[in-house]
Amino acid sequence: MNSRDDKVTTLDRAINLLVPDGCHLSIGGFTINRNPMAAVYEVIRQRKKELHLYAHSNGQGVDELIGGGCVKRLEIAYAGSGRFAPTCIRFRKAVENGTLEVEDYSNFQMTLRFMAGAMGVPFLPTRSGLGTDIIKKWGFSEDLRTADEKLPDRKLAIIDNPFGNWSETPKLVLVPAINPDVTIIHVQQADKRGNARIQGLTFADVEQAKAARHLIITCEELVEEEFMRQEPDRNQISFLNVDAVIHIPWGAYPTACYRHYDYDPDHLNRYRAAAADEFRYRTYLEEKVFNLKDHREFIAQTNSEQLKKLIADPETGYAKALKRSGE
Amino acid sequence: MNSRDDKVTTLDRAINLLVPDGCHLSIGGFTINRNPMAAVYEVIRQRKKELHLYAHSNGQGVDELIGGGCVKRLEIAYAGSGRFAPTCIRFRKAVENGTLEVEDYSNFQMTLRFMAGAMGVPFLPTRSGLGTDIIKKWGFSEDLRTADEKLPDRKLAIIDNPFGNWSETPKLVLVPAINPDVTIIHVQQADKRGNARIQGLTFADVEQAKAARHLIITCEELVEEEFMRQEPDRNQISFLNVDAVIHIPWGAYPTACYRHYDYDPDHLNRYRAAAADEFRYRTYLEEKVFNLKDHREFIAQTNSEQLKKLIADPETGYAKALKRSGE
Amino acid sequence: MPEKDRYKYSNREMMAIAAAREVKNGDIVFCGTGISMLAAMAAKNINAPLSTIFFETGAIDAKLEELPLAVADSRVMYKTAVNGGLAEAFATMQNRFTGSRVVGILGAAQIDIYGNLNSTAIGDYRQPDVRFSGSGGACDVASFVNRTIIFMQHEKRKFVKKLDYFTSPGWIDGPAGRKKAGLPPGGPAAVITNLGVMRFDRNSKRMYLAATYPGITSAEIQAETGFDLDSERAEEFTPPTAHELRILRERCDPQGLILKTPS
Amino acid sequence: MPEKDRYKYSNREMMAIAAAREVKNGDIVFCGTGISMLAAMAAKNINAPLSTIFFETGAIDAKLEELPLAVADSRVMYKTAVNGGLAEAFATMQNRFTGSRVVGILGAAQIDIYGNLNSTAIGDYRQPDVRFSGSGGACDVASFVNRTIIFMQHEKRKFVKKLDYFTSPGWIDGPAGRKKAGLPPGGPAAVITNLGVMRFDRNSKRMYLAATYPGITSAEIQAETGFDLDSERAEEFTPPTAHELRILRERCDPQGLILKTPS
Repeated sequence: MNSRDDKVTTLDRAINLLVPDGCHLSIGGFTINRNPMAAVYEVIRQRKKELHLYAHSNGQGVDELIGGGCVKRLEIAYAGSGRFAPTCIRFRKAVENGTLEVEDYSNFQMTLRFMAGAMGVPFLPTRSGLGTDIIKKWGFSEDLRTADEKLPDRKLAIIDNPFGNWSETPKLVLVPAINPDVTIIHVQQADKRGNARIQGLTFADVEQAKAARHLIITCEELVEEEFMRQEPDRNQISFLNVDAVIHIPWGAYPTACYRHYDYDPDHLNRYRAAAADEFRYRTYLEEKVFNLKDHREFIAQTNSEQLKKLIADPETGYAKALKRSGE
Repeated sequence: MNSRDDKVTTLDRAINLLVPDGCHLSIGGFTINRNPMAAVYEVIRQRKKELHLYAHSNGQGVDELIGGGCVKRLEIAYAGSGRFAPTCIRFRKAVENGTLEVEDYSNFQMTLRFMAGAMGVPFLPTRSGLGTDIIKKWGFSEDLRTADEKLPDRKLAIIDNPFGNWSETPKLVLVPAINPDVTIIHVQQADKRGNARIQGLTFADVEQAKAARHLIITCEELVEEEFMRQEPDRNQISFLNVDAVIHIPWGAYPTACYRHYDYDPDHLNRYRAAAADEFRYRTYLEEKVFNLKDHREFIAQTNSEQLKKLIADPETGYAKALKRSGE
Repeated sequence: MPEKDRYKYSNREMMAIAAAREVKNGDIVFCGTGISMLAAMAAKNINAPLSTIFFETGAIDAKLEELPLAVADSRVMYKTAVNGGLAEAFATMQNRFTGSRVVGILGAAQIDIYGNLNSTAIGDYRQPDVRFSGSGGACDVASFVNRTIIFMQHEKRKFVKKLDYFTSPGWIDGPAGRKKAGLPPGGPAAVITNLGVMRFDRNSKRMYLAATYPGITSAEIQAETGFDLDSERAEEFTPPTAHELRILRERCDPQGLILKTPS
Repeated sequence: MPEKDRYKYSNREMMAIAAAREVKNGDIVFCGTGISMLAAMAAKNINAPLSTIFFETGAIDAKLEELPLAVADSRVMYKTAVNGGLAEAFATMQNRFTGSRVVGILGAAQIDIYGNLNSTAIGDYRQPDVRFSGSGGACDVASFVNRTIIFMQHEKRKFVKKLDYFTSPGWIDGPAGRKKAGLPPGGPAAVITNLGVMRFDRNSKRMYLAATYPGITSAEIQAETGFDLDSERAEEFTPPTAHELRILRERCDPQGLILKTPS
């Protein structure tokens, strides 16, 4: 948060400055769309450790951060990449091996938790989950919760409706607010002050952005402020919330960025194959992350014919008739 | 709510069908902008009685409904029309004469109450109002609240934060959900199924719309569904929520409709003068509402030179250099 | 000559059509990726043209000119009625007026006799033998909406007496279960597997066998079910018609992305 | 020759400038209609160019090429950073990170010694002698934000020992008042009237007279105040400069909509 007039910086500097080891991080996007992948790779490249990660239904970004060894604890609703990995593979391995602590919520619960953080209230209510193990079973121990002042003392709380049966609702689940130290989202357009526009579905990016103490925005297009102000109805995030703006074309690759490019089925399939095997995964990390200077180099290395196939059709916003089946 | 493919109807029929005497009604807009005035006049013209009205900061529409004798009870945050009437005049008279029961909330509280209704929860939390008479003094008696099953038993509730001091918030005000029988909003564009687009600030119209059992939309422009679907990022309300769509150019007049026309300062000033005097107000009602067949006739009667001056400049969305001072 | 001999269909096609037939005209259909999306598309194209396909990501009534491979696929954003976000989508389901019109199509790793679901973990929750994706929107949908349809692979380890982790509420523990828990009415209506269709008894809310696919016996289904399945009311399922299959294959999944991929 | 003799200014101009001077560069300025909007515009054009004008209707950093006559005036929608709604606007003020950067400019019908405000009713609440508009966003702003500036007409019936109705929280009943009530820290910083500027004692949180306008005495101000006003620290207020007045008149309200209209 600041009032500087020009927040444009490099990803290297922004991650270095705003994502210290152990920090509470939230990333935007949903499964295989608009994940802030350039930032995810930079976090891995800088070998950040012990992160406390928040997401709702983030697939690729979450899985790579876990695979990269950056994540100690995770609060999430859904760790999957659609048809490319119904359960994220490095996530699954880490949980089964006991190297990752997970707290499970539902998708709406996670959304409400970010919304509560954005709204400045300690919780929001819902009926979701009553009677289930999401209420009863806690991933983080009570000791951990008590010891860590960045965590609420309870996973959630159940209360009777103080308004009797108003709205035909006798009881509710209260889910605690999340205020990440930093949120990273990838958007289609931003200006140098940080005004941002997401095209297509916004997922919970806006709530995640506003809940955070610090906000890093990566953007496909860095545009003039005047351009953003011509149609302010289409902007979701104002400069008031933003700390850093980084211009990174293909910044969500290999996930999709609506109206710019599609997800890369070949890369996602290759990722799945690599993720399933320890040795291949090490090789993948070395070749695709650690040995590369930055996202620009990653994109430059990627088969340009394939990239061309991913470019969004201007009418539909995705790559029409893209070959998407099989390995 | 329905799944009919064509919901276009007349205002006469929609009000007749969906706004019975005594119903709980909510209207959109804010002070002197995008009030659903055509619908307001039709409600008055049909001599609806005993309405329970909800608004947050609605000026002109609320004042005319009260002046028209339609409203028995009102829940509101702010009854004013900006510089044209810092306190709405018929509202003020009705409260001072004891002919209108009022329950006061803050603007955010009313917004949260509509949002709770839209979200399907019985309340939402805020810190607003702690320590004030908004908490302590209730406009509606406990007896009334207990007797009327359409009202929650309490104006609001205070609870201790079940998460301790999480978010540095020891206690909260819970405000109860509103689910109006019917909400009426005026939008810039809608299609015949009810998909709707508001341009400029949305106020709390979207929450009011989604909280309601029935939704009436009046629109400046009735457009093709295909047009609405070309840019779905700009639509806020889908056909799922909509019962009736009525095409009424100048439907917000004499309040403003961003990008279409400005408020009419002359009319609003004349209204203020009429509202202050019982005899003149009777005359105003007869001439401008009861003796006219519909809004079209009202607009046709209005000085066309003046209307022309109100037409929005395409660049700014309002009437530039409109003469707005004095009586 | 029996109709079914005139063409071949796969189990997955049978399941998609079985689910599609559960959708009523005017329903708002919540679906996920894969076969549930295909069933929703089939319903809209065959028997419920006024149904609305609805994704938890916030897309309302997407055009779906190509099959999305995730609910966040850009293909769900094209020419929708409204592109919103998760908050609005789940609110629509929790909303008392719109929520009651939603039918949710869900899948899971385990199901019990009351239609409660596990999509989180097998074994101990904190250090599981197998970890799955987690609830996603499933728990929300199962909590809020009027009716759910559940897809399952019919295996004994999946139809269990007791869930390893209870992710999404069905009828909980019987007719009073949801009310006791504080949930709205509504709950699972049908379980569609590769062997047949199960429903829930009006009074006990226990699952029973409602239909077996052609060539499958009640005993075979019981053998793959970890609890006693009442089969008194079982009928033979009417297989997909040529018309249904043609629309499913040609209009819903011409690339065979779901129908021809191993699940 | 004293500066003030070189030009004339109205009370309202003095008040607008006094409030504008309270705004710091970088502040997010919440304002209403009328003089508070004018003060926010003056601040941005004179002493706090990096401040952001913010309306409860959801408009962030509006361009304001013409003076709006209501916070919902279409003039606040032009070339903003974001056009949102009420929900987002108030959330920005309740939000712990952005809220602490907001300064709110408010007005009221009554004020007490702790800066608590009444903008609802005079007399009995249920059947008042005079009814006003009600809170609007005032109670929200006064509850949430770090600092408020209050405009008042200085009259004895408005500066009262006890409010007829307590609409918006100031310091409640002293230094522990807000904390006891459950409110965040922050509270009223200054009260700007047609006679002078009041502030609040750091320890007692009681209002004291900080500055008198040229030609006005402490005694005159006390005579118009319904409670004891400590005037020990009162200085003479530095009147508007020619530069301030020129910008206020020529850039902020060239049509004289606020400066020349009876309030």
